[in-house]
Amino acid sequence: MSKTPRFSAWNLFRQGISRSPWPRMWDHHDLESSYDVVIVGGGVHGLATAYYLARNHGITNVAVVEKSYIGSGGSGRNTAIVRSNYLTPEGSRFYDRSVKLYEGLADDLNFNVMFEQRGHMTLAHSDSSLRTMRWRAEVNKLEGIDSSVISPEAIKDLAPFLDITDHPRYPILGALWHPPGGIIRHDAVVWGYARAAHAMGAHIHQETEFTGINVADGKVTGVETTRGPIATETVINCTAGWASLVAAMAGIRLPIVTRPLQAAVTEPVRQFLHPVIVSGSLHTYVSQTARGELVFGASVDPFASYSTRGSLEFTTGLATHVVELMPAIANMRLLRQWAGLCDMTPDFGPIIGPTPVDGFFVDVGWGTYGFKAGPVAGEAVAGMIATGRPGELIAPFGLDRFESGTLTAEKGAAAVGH
Amino acid sequence: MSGYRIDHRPGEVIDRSREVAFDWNGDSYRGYMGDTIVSALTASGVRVFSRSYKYHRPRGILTATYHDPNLMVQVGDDPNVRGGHRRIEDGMQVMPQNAWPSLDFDVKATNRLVGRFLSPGFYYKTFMAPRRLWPAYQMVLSRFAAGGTVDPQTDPGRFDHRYAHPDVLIAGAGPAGMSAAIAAAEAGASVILVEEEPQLGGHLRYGGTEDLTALSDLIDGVHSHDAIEVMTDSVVTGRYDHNWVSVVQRDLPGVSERLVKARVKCLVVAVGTLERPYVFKGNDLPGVMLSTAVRRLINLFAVRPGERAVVLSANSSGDAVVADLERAGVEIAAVIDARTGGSVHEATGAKEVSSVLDSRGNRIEADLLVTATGWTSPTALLNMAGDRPTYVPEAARYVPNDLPEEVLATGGMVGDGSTDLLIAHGAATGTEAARRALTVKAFWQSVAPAGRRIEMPKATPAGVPELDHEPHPEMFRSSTHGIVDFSEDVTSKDLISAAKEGYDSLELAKRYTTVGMGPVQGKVEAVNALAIHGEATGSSLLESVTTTWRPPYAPVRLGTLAGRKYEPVRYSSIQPWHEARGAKRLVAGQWIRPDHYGDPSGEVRAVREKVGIIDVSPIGKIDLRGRDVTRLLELVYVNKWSKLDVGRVRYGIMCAEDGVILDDGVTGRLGENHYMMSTTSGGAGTVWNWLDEWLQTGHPEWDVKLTAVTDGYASINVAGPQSRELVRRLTDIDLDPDVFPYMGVHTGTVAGIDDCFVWRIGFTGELSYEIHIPSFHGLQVWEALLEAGEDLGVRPFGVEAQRILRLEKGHFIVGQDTDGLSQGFGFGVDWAIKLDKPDFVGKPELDWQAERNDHPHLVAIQTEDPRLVPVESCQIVATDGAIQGRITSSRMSPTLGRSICLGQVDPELARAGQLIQIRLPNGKSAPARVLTDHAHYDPEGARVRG
Amino acid sequence: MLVILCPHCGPRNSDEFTFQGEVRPRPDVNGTDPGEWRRYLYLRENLADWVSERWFHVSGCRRYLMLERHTVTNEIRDVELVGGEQA
Amino acid sequence: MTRREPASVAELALTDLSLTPKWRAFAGYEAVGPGTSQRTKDGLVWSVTPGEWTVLGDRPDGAVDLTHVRAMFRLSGAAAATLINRVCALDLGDGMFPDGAAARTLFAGVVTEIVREDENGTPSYLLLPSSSFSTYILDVILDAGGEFGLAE
Repeated sequence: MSKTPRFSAWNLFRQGISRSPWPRMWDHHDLESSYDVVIVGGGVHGLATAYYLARNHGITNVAVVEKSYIGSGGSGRNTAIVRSNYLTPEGSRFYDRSVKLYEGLADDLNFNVMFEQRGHMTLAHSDSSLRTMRWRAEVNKLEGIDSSVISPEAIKDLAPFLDITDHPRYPILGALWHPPGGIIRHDAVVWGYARAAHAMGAHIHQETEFTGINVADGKVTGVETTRGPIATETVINCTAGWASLVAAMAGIRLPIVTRPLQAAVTEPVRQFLHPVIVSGSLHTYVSQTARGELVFGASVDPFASYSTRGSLEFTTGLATHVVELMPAIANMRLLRQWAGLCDMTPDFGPIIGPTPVDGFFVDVGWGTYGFKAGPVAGEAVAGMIATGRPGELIAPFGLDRFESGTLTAEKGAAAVGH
Repeated sequence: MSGYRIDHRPGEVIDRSREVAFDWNGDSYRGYMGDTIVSALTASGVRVFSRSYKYHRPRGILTATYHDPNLMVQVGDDPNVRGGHRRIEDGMQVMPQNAWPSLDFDVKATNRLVGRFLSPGFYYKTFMAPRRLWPAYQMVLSRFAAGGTVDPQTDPGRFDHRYAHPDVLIAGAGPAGMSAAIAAAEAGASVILVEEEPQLGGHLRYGGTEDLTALSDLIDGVHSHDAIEVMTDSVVTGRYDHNWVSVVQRDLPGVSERLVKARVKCLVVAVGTLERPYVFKGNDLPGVMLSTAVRRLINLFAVRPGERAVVLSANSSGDAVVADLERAGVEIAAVIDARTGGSVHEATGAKEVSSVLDSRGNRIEADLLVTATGWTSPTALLNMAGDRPTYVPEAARYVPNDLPEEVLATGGMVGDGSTDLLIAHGAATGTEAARRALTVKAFWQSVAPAGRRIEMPKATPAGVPELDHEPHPEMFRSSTHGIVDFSEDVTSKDLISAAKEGYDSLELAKRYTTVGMGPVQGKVEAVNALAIHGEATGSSLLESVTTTWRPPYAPVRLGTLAGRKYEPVRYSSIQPWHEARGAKRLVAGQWIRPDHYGDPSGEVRAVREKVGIIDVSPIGKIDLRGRDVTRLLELVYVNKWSKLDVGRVRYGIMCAEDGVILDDGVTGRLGENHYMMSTTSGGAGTVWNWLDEWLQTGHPEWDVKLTAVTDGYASINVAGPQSRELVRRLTDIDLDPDVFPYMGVHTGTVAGIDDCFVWRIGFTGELSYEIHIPSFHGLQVWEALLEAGEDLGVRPFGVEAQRILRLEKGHFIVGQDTDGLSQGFGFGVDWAIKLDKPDFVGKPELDWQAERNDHPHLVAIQTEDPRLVPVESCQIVATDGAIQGRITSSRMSPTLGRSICLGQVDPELARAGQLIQIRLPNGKSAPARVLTDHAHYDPEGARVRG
Repeated sequence: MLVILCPHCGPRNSDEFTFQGEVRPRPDVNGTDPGEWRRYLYLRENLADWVSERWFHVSGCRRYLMLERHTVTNEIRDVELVGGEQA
Repeated sequence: MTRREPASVAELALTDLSLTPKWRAFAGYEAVGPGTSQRTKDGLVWSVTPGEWTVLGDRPDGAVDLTHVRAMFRLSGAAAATLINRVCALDLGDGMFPDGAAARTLFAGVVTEIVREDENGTPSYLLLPSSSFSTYILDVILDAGGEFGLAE
């Protein structure tokens, strides 16, 4: 394992002078015959879990098994929005911890993840959505989260391109304003966790596909991969859209339906939009990157699928809605569209914790919220593996809640993914 | 016009009789009709059109097409316009982009000096400490944003959409595409032929005499077929599942652009090839051009691209360009033949090429370096169709591999050959495309209308002849390093160092270096990037990799994707009256409703003291007929229906299988086997589908006929102590309470309109009659009521007054006072839930809810301070800060002169007189008390029954 | 936009239909227990393969259909009406 | 160059026939299958789903009155199909939707019944959206029809 140097302006300068290449971010390893913990899925959840297992609990004999390249799933396909203004106390508390971790992540990982806290604005076009915004704001305040309902005038000041004049169908009546929310460089988060986890001893196996989980007397004994078997007593499923398929290997059925979530980006233009804008009724959210591109997202596709090919209707519907919000951008050009796979649950809450199979844990069901939860999920799952029980933050999100009928109430606020 | 314009060329597309005046960078220029921005400027001696993204190096023509990364300009308020494609118009204002403060002087060009420190992803490695400076760093980084500008005042322009159903759609109208179109049409198929350029012909347009002759024959052939619809200056932007194909049409009168959405039975991809740049030191200097760019400038626009040229040639296009240059009077300084091992080492010059150093060490003075080093197939449409093109080393390019049945490819992207061979291959492909398309068409026609089951047929695709590949040397990078991605300023060195840092999967390298992420999406550079990445990793040979192209193939305006603004909106037949009286508009789903007429409190008082009328037409109405209607009602409602007599209505609640409240409303029995169900206005569609679902999937044998008649009736609620008197004056229906009691329904004539039905219900808490009138007559009855009730003090009231009235009465609204987790018990209607019924939707969950008995309760709440109205959604908080419930509805009651609320609270708080604390938005707490009954007003209900 | 060959209406765009997905048999409401009932409500196979799923032609003939669709390619190979002869 | 799209002022005519009596019958017209229409003794009858027929004319026994439930517009002329395909995805080609064909589909996002009833050789379509949408649908037709010289 190569020594990982610190990144800094000074080292960047030295590197520039010497022209010597930077050492590798992570190395290739042979597949060991056994690991203490095997994590399925090399996205932000899996890699963060590996990182916190090592950093917080000294557990370093860990393999992260990724069927493609790291961050090839939802982690590299989301719209990189971070926020904590959720509807329920448990949801707000949970995501607030994630925001805190994101705020310190560049220092923790010595890798600039470019977290820009530009503020997050959710527009309300009807009395009922305004009521939901207030509901979220009031719950958020009780959790100490900066969140409030603002007027159309305040909206115009924060985002001058928004058309707040009287729309026949979608008047802008107000918005939920959440200053700590913002955008981040999603790939950097993946690479930063991978580099740090690797530096502390975790093995990252890319291009290695999971083919089976061996269970004996209700206990995990090992796993099968395209590069050979691994003996282990602990397997963590962090595979989002593919969660049902991996769980089925252990004989577990989940309350999950996989749906594509599409996103798109325009050509760059000069900066004109600072905050992240979300409209639930118009099923759209938009932000402008530092490069000048507008990044768009919408709600999940109308039917279940494992396809990431994307649809024309996503782009036409999206354009209709963003042009309704900002008529002046009609001449901007949509450059590229793509899709990720979301593991949707009936109550829009995650499923995180143990399963009926001893040693098989899930960190799935994130639906459209997975990326923003990466750090806290990694921290909490690592804690659960180390201590043997789910901590307070994740207790409400167990798999057993579906059988006991105690669903989470996030349902109420889940009109749109972000 | 300057000396760069040469004599007439046989294939030129400019109209020398029509000069066009336009501005570039603040100065005025002239060109000819048919010129592109760039051809006109080149004719006037302009060489630099932009500055590069990262190092701000001057950039000139590379490909002279839509896909040229160096020719992005701002036209008026239109950013990122392709200067190599957009034709000039009189008065056009063209400005350079990404060149602040000017094309010539450029402070950020100092980046070139520090370029060695701007290694790929440098920003990930710095700007971290001290953290407080990060916001400042953000400002710096965002200054680097490339591209044009958008203006808040921009007029969005006019765009529209069109659906099309061609048998065959052909992308690309070069020789192969055109002959495919002709052959398909001759085989009886309807064809849409799409060409990205303004003219048909592809490379034939800038070819020699033979090419031009072949072209005119093909054009005649295409025009001779009415079954061929031609779309020039149009581009196929995407191929989606089930051959759903998007085309952007640009050359239209009336609209800026049109999006064509085509269900194509067979798609033919004939987009030819793009010429590939060569990577070497200085390869991005203005004056370094591709051979096809030069051939376009000379043969289409009669423009001389330089004075003294060096040509690096690896193929026939390189040979042809030499001839073209000579004809254009350009001195040929040297021809370096790559087929015999020649290559270019370096191009040097300050702001443009001044000399070229070849691989043999000769330095040649020249202001033009033309490269012809290979072709790239733009395989985007094939990738979107699920193909993974394979690399053919002999031809040094990718070719189609495994296409689905409904997609074919022809022309240059399949192989090489003489014009005749390409035309022959196109024809064979067109014939096969027609055959496949017509098989599908025949099957689709046989389907409608059909039986109960369909199995898709398995077609038997016939093959299409192969097209050979001319041998071509593999040329990607010289022995020196240069620019690979011109849009993103990514060098071959960057790609190599990224791979060494660990980004050794191609996708990681792309994301890290941003190669291929720019506005031209690496169309011309992609294969160079693959080759150089392979060179760095030593592993991935081109054979083993391919890159995924995501739609759209070419960028599309948001306005084009949006099309015209069509948002379905619904109006009651009485809405014109509301508008005329200045009613405040309320958006309720698709409906536009009157919120109030200026004085909601006054409207409330009118109802309480005299009589008011409200337009409730959006209320869902479903006509149910048949012997088994009662069984259906028993199944979908939680309450009982067996004993409902004709002429009576009953309030009912529907829950879903998880026990959560779905909808509520009254259903009346109009005849032995005839019922009328009402739903909430928002729930009308859901409930209609819900009934159909339970019938079709659960009880197809039941005799029930459903007809949604919401729009068939205008609905007017007449409420207040005087409502009986008012309605009496207009109807033949006997309103005597003994004949027409509370919760009764009768049909008859109202204000001269037959076939109305009227039911007596009390959402407002007052004596009230809901009149349902055949909708085209709604306005007439509305006006009759106002006229007849004038002396009674009748007043129209809106949704806001109705909300207050029902809140005073304590009636909940599904979706406001209930939420996504609200099961049936706890909302004051427990009496309606009949767990002793054998079966109904959601029964088990409601059974268990009753057992657990730990559910929240909806209660009426009054604040201790009667003037304080806690805004809806305020939380009810325990002293320890725990949430115990929330306010779901709140208003100031004009009737009681105090604030009133409904709220959900934990069961232990659902006790009359219970003191609770409401947390206000300002953080203060407001004490309040729980009431005995839901009703703040007339709890006994004497008034409704009056 | 998929094309669904409705037995009554012929080839139609999928935006005329609403997707219901996997359907699980409804347990006997009087004999069931929470475990069985909530498996019926919430658990899904969610296969990446050929699946049989329910769609509703809400903007066309308003009939419920069973489709055989591949959830990776979205290819549809079979369409059948729900509800016996009444349909 | 869109030569297959006819477009000229003379080629389009729009009539509002919303007040025409319309009925929903559940029996009596079994000869009229889904997707087709027929002139019967009672008037024009069509079906878009099994067991349900729409009748223009006198009230058949046990029929539900649809007169006020649906608006009805007639769009006639060579450009009619072109205009409809601006906002409606239905394949109106003679092969898929000949004279006499009937369908229920989406028109500018609204569920609409469409019946083709040519008038002595000229393509002609009846459009029946729900009546609360008629103002909107009329706006759409006039807006999209502007290109073909259609105006109020």
